[in-house]
Amino acid sequence: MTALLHDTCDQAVAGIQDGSTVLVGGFGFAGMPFDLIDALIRQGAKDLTIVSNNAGNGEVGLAALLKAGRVRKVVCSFPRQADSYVFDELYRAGRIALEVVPQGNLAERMRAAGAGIGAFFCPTAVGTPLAEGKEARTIDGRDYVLEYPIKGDYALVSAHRADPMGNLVYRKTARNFGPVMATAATTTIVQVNEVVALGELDPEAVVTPSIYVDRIVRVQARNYTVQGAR
Amino acid sequence: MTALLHDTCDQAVAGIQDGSTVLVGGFGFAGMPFDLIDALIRQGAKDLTIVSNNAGNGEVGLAALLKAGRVRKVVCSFPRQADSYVFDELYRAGRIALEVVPQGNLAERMRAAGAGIGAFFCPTAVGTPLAEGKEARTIDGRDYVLEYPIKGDYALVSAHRADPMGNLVYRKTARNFGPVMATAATTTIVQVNEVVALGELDPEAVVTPSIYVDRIVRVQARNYTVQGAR
Amino acid sequence: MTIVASAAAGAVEHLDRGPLTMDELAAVIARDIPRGSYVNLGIGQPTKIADHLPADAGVVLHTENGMLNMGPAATGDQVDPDLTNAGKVPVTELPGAAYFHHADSFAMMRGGHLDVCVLGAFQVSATGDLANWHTGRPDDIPAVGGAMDLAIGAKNVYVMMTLFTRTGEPKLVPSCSYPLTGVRCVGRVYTDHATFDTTPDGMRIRETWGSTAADLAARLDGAAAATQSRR
Amino acid sequence: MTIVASAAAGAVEHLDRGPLTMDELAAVIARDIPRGSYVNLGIGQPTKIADHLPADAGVVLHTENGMLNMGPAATGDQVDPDLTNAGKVPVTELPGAAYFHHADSFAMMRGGHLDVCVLGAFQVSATGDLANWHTGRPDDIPAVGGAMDLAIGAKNVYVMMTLFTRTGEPKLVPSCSYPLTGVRCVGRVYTDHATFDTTPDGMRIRETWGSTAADLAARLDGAAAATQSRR
Repeated sequence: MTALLHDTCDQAVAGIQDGSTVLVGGFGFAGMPFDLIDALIRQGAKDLTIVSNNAGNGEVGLAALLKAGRVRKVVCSFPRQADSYVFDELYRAGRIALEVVPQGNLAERMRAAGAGIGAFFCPTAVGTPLAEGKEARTIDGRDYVLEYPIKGDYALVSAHRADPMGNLVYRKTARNFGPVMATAATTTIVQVNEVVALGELDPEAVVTPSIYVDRIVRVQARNYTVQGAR
Repeated sequence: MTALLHDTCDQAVAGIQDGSTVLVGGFGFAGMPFDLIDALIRQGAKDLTIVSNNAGNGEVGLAALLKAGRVRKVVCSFPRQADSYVFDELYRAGRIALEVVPQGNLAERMRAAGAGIGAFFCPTAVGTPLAEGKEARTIDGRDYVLEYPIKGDYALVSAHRADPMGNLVYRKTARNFGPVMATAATTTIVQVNEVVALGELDPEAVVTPSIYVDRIVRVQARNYTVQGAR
Repeated sequence: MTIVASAAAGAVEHLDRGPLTMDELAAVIARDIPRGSYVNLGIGQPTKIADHLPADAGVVLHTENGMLNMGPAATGDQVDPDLTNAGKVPVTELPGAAYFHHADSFAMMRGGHLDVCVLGAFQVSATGDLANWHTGRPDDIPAVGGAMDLAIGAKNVYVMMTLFTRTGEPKLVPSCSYPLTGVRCVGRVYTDHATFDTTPDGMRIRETWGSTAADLAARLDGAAAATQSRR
Repeated sequence: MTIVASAAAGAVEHLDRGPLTMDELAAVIARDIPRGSYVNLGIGQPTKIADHLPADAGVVLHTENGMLNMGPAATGDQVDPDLTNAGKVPVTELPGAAYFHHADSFAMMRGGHLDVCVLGAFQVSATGDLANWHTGRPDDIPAVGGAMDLAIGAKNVYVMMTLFTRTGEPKLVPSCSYPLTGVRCVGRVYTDHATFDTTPDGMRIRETWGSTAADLAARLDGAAAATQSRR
């Protein structure tokens, strides 16, 4: 289906059900879909499983969603940061579940979900506590553990520009998880800083083809360094 | 190591040993590294295993390499084309081995080789003759067979532009297998139509990052439609 | 299992004419593709469907050699050797196109992101098995291309074929005698005589041209029974 | 197995000075990175190595959040919230840079394409096991980031650390007591007192600062024996 342009973030996140698995882009603040997360807080869905690299910084973005009590479980590579006190308190109070996944496995497991791969043998984490209980195998003399796809009901992604079909380009390292998450979710919702006319994106430089994008909303760029980049 | 610019294709293919596995880019003629293949014929390496989508058209490119008797085995998805008579004759005479791999598996198995994945469960070809003898598994109600990486000793790739570090961009559907093969070979050798100054390629639009490229040589663009695109 | 389940149930019968030509069949398929769909049209007959898609339908064509929003075949000066479809025919690019490499292209297919894929076939079984890549003749050089990836990838896999071979044998069969391309993967079969939906009970006839659904069902099941008794 | 294999064999001993500062150690590592290498410098101390790489060495820095040819930390107007390193510190871009998404970035790492990765560590074992992600304390929130991917990915994995904890316990140990990051993955250990190569027989001392190789070996193996006897 061709992507639909929405006027507001509230429209764009409409219908996200309680209990959904939501993939949330960003690496720290870079590429975090702040506006969509704020709308998701207003929207009210709860018991969410959030898949994201981090577990929120300060009290904005993902941390605000956590603070609002909407998240049952976080699947991430690095929940512990200097200003991740919202997550820390919930976790220590036993009010949120945590699955720690090595960062590359997080990306590759979502890539597998998007690519129709049922499972893959991965060398990362072999022999460590994070491989405990996983199926192991030696292939050509190297040790691997079997990793399964991570599929989302929704992905919330921040990109730089979109065209009206939903083709996306990103900006610098804010690209990070966005393109992978867009492939791994049933419904991909994207906030962009600019919507350009059809034909203005170079077809050679499109990073996320329109097929992966379900909803688009334009937002104001924000300088999130002022909130302290970590 | 930073990529090295070579003056001639003969320099660029130097050292390819007998018995090597060589990944050869291209889908039909689009993206086929004609000049590197011609140089490989002059270079003389034999008993090669060639991994490529097709098994050559007419008597140029891959077909010429086959005709020169240098290829022991072809791993491809589609050897049979209207003008693939060179392969056909060798095959019917029992002088060349063939492994037919579904096109997506060919790409994904090379991607796995480049990405350090030991094996992956793939739904393609389940229940067909091409899955016979392969390990099968049902995951979440869907059937898969286990597929292993295809790694090359060398990749011969045709790209559109390179910078002096070896970053590459391609042109239209001539991109096809090039970026995947570049990741899957120990030594990646690339012919390009243009070498631009450092900094001239848009970092957001680089398709093959320099880390995957070992040797570059500039060649004249050729209009291969005149030889009959199939 | 009979090939056709409950032949009488609700099929639209066009009895004022004979079977469709392949071009008419292409138009029928084009009509059934929902607006805004992402579609892969297989090599051969299915390629014709593109000619019948209205420009304003917003259907986006995928070609597995690495492109979305492929345009019509290139002519004259448009021909660019770097821009072809999966059949290696020069094509054009529409605004909003995107290029990607082969692994990404087949991930898109295998991951179930395309809405519709239309493929040719030698045979389709009553349970939706597809045979379209290999005649199985010992002297045939096997060549699969992307057929197996396409067969299991799209959300909806349609087949476009004549219902009978030139010698009159049905191509819709109890089980395929040709080597399979994919198992239980076909959702709908478009033929010159009728269109069929795969159901758990066998094929359901949607629409016929030149025969009643009951006659067609009898002919298919009769041929199957005859083949069976010859074995 | 003793921690240090054949201590006397060919180590260069700098006895006219004390142990290295972390900054001096960064310079030593920078000196050892071959020209033209593709390198990932882990968060923390290893980041300092970049300051000691000569501009003409052609060393290309990878940051696992999706970039090759990363430049120095950004200052003033250079700060761009969309351009950070893996430690989320604003950085700059050098000519010839390329951006890619996280799956591609970790494929690059996991696939063995990076020449060198330098990581910090809590402990390294005599067989090259690495522990650098988790203290194992029950009240610590586990957080691995990219550590496990980096540990098994690069062609050469180097560790940069002090040889002893603040309380004098060796961090090079017979086997790690902290939870592992990777098994037999460390090829070389750079510390303030000495650099070590992993060999099948244990660590081989390459170079020392402020101690003889024999004294260091005795101190490491003695501490290990004492720990063993306390168990």
